[in-house]
Amino acid sequence: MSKEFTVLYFASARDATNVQSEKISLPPQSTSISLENLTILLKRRHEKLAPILENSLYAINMEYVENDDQTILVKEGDEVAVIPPVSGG
Amino acid sequence: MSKEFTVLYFASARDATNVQSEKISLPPQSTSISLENLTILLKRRHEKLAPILENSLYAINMEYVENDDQTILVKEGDEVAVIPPVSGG
Amino acid sequence: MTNLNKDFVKLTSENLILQDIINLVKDDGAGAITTFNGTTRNIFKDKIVVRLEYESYIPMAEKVLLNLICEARTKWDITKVAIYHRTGIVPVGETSVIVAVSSIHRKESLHAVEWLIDELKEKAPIWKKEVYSDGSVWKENAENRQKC
Amino acid sequence: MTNLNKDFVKLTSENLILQDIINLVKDDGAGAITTFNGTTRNIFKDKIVVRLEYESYIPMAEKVLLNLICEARTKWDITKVAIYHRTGIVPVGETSVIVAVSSIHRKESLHAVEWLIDELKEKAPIWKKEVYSDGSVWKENAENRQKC
Repeated sequence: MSKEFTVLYFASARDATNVQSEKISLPPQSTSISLENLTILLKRRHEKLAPILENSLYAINMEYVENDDQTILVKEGDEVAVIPPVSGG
Repeated sequence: MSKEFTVLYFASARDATNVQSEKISLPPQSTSISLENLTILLKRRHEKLAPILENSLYAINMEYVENDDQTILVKEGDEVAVIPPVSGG
Repeated sequence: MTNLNKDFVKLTSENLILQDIINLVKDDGAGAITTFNGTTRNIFKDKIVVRLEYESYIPMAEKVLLNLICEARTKWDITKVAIYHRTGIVPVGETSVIVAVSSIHRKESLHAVEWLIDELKEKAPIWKKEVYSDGSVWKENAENRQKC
Repeated sequence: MTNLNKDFVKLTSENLILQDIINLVKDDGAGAITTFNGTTRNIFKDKIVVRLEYESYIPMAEKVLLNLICEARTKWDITKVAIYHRTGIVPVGETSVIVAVSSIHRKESLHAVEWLIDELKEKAPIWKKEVYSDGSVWKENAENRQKC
């Protein structure tokens, strides 16, 4: 059985993907995926998501991460959220 | 009939004079009194008021005045208030 | 005392109800309302306060507060303002003062409320007597307008 | 979500009642309560807003807000804090967010409220959609946390 992580989409990201969340398998034989490769993967799955990802942040397990931090890896069971520019208040 | 003005006392000033307000006659033949002379007059009328006046402001007709402003005169019909340090809020 | 249905100022012996005062400043065009509530504390420098008594030179206080609102309007773009202050006996835990300001953008009402309560404490002819179990004292605000 | 009965954070689809939130932060030892209320405006850049819809990543939003309160406590001596934010449809004129802080002295609650609403707007994973008569748009706060 493949190892999976979850991706959540909010606001404009959800409008672009038409899903609230999905489970995605890690690449075969790997136990993790870098943020850079995650972005490539998500753009391939959802064409309309590309421009939104340019301006979004990721949160992993409810913590913001820096998108260009190469030490961060998404692992099995992680919950990744695509966070478009926020507008609470 | 003598020309009068009114003096109002609040808070510690009222405690010192035991009156809320009083009418005071202008000195004979005068149509006004300076703040300096007013202070002398009030201290003479109310012994306990002296230390309170040291730290109080005057308001004339509901406007603060600078106690050392020699151009200001209290005239007939004026309402003078002794304003001890305020503590609203 | 009200000024053009935009500024509401009152010294009153009645209990202050925050929601009533919010309703005065509410405005569909204003996205922000900031309120400051001063309530009586039960302790002052280790002395137990039994109750507070507020006294005011009411007509002058209302005039001073309306003038402060007028000055605040020169500093910030604010929509409606209400300042209510209680007089007479205020039991511990009850509200002695409420300042409420509405504005289109939030910074305006936040800054105006802070400025208004600071100025009120410095300039409004209102006095507070703290009554303890063993006596009482007329307080002085640190912000007091200094005698020149 | 509550932390030791001092911090109250909630994302909710229910109407926000200011007095209920004041009651959460009220404390006999605290002389000051400052509140900020964000309400939906009827106009945005000349377009008539029919309604707003808020969406949130609720568990993360509540976590972010509790962390912000924790950070605020390192900056100011504050007593109790409540942050309530509405989700779902919010009609014009209704409250979308309330921040309420009590403190012994007034400056603390005034400054903490301003900082908390600023940080909420920058960091809380909450999104607002403005619905006009001719379409809708997801808003972006000017304070947005920048992508590095």
